[in-house]
Amino acid sequence: MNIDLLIGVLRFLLATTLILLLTVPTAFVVIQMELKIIAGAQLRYGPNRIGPWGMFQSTIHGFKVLAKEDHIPDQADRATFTLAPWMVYMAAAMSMLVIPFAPGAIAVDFNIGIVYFFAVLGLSVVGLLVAGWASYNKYSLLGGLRSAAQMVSYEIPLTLSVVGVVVLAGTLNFRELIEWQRVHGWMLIWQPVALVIFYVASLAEINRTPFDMVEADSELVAGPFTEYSGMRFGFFFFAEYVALFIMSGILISLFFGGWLAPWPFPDQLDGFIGTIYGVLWFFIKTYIFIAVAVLLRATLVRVRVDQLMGMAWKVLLPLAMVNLLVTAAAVLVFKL
Amino acid sequence: MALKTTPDPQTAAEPSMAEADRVLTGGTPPIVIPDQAGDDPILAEFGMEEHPQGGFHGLLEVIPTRADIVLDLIRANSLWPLLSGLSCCAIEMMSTATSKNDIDRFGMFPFRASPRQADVLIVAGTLTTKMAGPLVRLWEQMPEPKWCVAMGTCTTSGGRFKRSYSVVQGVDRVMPVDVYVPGCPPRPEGLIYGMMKLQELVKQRRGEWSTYVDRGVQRIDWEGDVR
Amino acid sequence: MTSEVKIPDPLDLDLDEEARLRRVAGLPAAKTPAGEYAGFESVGLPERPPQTEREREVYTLEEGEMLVNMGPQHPSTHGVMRLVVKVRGEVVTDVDPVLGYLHRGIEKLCEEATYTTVLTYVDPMDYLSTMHNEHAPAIAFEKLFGVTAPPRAEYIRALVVELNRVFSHSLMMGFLALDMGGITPILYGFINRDEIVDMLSAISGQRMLFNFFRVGGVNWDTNDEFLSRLGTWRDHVLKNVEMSERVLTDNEVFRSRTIGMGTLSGRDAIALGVSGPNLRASGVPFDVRKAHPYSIYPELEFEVITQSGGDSNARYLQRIAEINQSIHLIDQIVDKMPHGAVQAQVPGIIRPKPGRAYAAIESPRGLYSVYAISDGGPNPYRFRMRDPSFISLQAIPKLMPGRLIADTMAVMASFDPVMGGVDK
Amino acid sequence: MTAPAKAGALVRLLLDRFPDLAAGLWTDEDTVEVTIEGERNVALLQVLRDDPELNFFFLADAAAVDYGPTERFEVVYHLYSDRHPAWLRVRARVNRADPHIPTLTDLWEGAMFHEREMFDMMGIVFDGNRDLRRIYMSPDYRSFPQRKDFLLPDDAADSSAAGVRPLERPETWDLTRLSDELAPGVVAHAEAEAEAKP
Repeated sequence: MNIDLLIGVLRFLLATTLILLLTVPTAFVVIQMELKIIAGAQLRYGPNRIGPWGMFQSTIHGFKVLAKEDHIPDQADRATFTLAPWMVYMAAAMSMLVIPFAPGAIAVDFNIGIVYFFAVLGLSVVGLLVAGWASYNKYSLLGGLRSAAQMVSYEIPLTLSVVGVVVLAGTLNFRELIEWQRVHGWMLIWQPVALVIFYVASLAEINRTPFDMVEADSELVAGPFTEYSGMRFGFFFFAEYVALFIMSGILISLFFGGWLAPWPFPDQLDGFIGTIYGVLWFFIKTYIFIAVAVLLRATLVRVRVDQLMGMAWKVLLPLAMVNLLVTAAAVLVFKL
Repeated sequence: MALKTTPDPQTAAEPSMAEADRVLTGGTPPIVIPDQAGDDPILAEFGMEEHPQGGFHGLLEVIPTRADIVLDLIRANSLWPLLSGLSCCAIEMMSTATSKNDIDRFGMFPFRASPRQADVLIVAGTLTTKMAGPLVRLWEQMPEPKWCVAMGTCTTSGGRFKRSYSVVQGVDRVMPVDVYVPGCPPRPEGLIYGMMKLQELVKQRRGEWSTYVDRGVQRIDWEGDVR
Repeated sequence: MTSEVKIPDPLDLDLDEEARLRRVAGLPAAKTPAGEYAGFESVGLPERPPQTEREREVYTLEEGEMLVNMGPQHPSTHGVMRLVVKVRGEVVTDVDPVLGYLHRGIEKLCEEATYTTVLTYVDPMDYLSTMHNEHAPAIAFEKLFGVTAPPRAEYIRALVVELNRVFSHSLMMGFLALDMGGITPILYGFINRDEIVDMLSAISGQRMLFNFFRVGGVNWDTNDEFLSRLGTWRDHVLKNVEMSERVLTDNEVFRSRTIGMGTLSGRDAIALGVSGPNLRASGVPFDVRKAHPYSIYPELEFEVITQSGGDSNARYLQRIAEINQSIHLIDQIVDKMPHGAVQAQVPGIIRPKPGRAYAAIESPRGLYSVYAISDGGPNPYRFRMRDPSFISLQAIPKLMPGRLIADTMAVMASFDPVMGGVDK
Repeated sequence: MTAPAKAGALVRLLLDRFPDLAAGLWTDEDTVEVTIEGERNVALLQVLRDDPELNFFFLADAAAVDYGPTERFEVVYHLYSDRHPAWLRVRARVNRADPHIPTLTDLWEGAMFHEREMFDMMGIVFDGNRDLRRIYMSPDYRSFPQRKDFLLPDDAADSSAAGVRPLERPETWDLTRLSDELAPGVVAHAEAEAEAKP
């Protein structure tokens, strides 16, 4: 038995446990941000009774949901009904494995991290579809079908926009990608079109307004989650906000230099201080993008399902193709 | 925060001593320990026996009860209402969630559209006989623990439509109610006050599991004569 | 009636393929062997034969169709209405509105109430335009009894009615956005409503169901609080409306979801009995305030505003234009307000001579009229109210086939129905 | 504050077109009223709507009035025209024992909900209406609440519903039956109550 393998396995187990544990406070923070920022946009105070400035309100909501009665409808398919929340939650938690928080703070430093990320993220659509089908409810069914159509469509421009980034940086590893950005400047400068496509498609991929067709609460009461109560609903709820966190994290890793500070000087820090410093910048940037997504939710109205699909296939996909071609040509010509 | 109590006619016919005790001691049910201890071999190993009401007592009782106190505090501070308005009061119910009266401060904000995820049913407005069935179905779809707030005079008693041929004379004829908020319609402040009374009710329950099941309100079958 | 644009069906089903798969899987055909009314059971109705041709049409399912039951409790049916929507994938093929979940028998109760009490019973009808609800009966009863309200009372009536119209329209903007998933404009609408409602409760003593009108006048004269609130409100009413407008009017997503949606031509609108802002948005200049002037409207200067589009966006813009018009009217009313009494001499129990009276007013939702018959007794023999949103609702089944489920809600919100008025 | 009488031109025009309406003609300050027999409603209203001089294009209201068990029903239409500064009220009489009247839905589609409401509340049958079912009360409801012999709960003992409270309950789905005869169960209940009284 190789001692390195053992250490590797132990490290993996520790990392996955930590990541799983991390999802819960992450979701609480994001939900709290949503409560407070939307309240601000609506000229309200928002929660202010629980804890200082009401900052523990989302935690209370979370624990309340976990303690509710967990109900399975009679006609529902019990096996898949109970499995669906886990599939969605695990898809979110598993894709968190490759998020580069800081140098040395990546749970699993894959050499094909980007491929892994998109592969795993796509799994959540299975969970939503299964949830919609198993609930024996027409709203759920429509919501599940919408989620399948929407997420499968948007995965294509989402992935294609990242291919340009990968071609330019020449790596599929998030750590190396960020190191590349340290040398050449943030990817934002090199791939502005890909950034726009990625941002729009990522909002659609995680079902955020204005693309929240799946849980369209004014049409389909709560989409695939209509029949879910208690803990199972809590898992969907958490997964939604964890996915928002993950998408923002990936966005800044791909385009905004990940853990890099906006100025180059202290990045030479390494060791423990460097990790802390990287984590700090990672979270600052990520939460800025989460706040933008929340503000979008407070501002925009929802698009319709056919407009949504039209946008994916008629606008984003050709744009991503052109962007990829131009990038590839530029790489060939200028030997970047 | 009136818990309306209607005794079951069958048990009410013969009030037992235990029943009298219950009334005198203010509602706390007496714990009757059965004569032969240790019916259950597993419990007997720990020196415990089954609780007459189906739970446990002794050491095991302590832990879930203390946990329930914390859970009740949590529940009291996170009461999601069902997004369901019947008539005029619905506008004032929405008004409690708006900038001026922001009920979100107390953690009662996300009005859930699906009854499966709601904690409180605010019956806001006149309940008609045609709507009684769907409303009871909504109530039954909500997962425990759940509470009901009757908002407005039409909902509590029929109000100005007392003589109408199609109005249910008080929502407590079809489902149990925890808090009555009078007014036609109540001001948003009134509803917030009622919701805070409900918070007190939730906190005071102190983890008595029995209240989940039996609210002391006799359930009336709505399919018959609901007036 | 609907525009010519054909929306592609994103989830179109291959009917033959579905039938084949069903056969292979041993499932029964989508149509029941009994044939026609497969739909009843799937929306929770007990099985019974359809009563009418139209009912048979709606509840008969073709291959690949299903019925989705929206309501009576649904986030966007504006109260307790039920829409039975027949869909093929996401495309609506038919809509059957089922009403009556809020039917409280107000007309019958009014026939047993004295003339003064009727004015309290009509309050919860259209609960967003309570002042208008009282206006038409007050005019009708004054005609029956042969009494005229003093001029100051008429001016106060017009003032409160226009104030009510402003908040009703600003709430409509919010509800329209809410039904499309925009959660903020409704809050701005409610800010406007709160200010006006506080003002009206200062003059009437009640916050929502004002009960302010009396036969032969109004209940109270203006007071200092009302006037001071009116003065401050005037400064920022337009700012509040503009806040909603800034979020919506030029928003590309909002425009793409409203322009061309639910287009109703003027001719169809008249045939369907649609009235008020919804009719004027289709280009028909019919406003009861001009067509059959009542109260003090002949003395005020205003023009009937119309839009040309006839779609959801036109109805939305019409509401904004009418808010501005109402504020303009309020300015004139405040300028011209005479002094004097606010109530005519009227006995405690009114017993008009036998007769009939019809009074129509322009409520925020259209033509609201009252037809009252007196038999000489202390209560009306027959009291009939025509609610505009009840009649306007008939347009929904005409407009929706071929549209998507999401548009059903958005178009219905643009008609701004209030279930209290629809169901009486 | 009512407007002065402004109906002269309209009255002359009406009598010119329909001389036989003179008997039921009545004017108010801002209303002209004609009374007709129920069967004439479609013919008359079609002329009123399509005649360019009359041009009553908007059906403002359609209501039913019950003049008591021994009398008649009336279906009252209010019409608006931009040519005439007065409302036109058409009162169409309907036999109360056999309440049938032709439908107006071919002239105005919007008469549909009016007629459904009248059917629901009064029990008047509109011949030719494609969708004549209950609109407010549930489909299995049996009474017609706005008839004058339907009394509210305080006087329910005197009502033709015979003390049985008019609630929704699944009894019979047959709504084509419009006579006032009572279901057997209701009669038995009424008899029991009559016996209980001294």
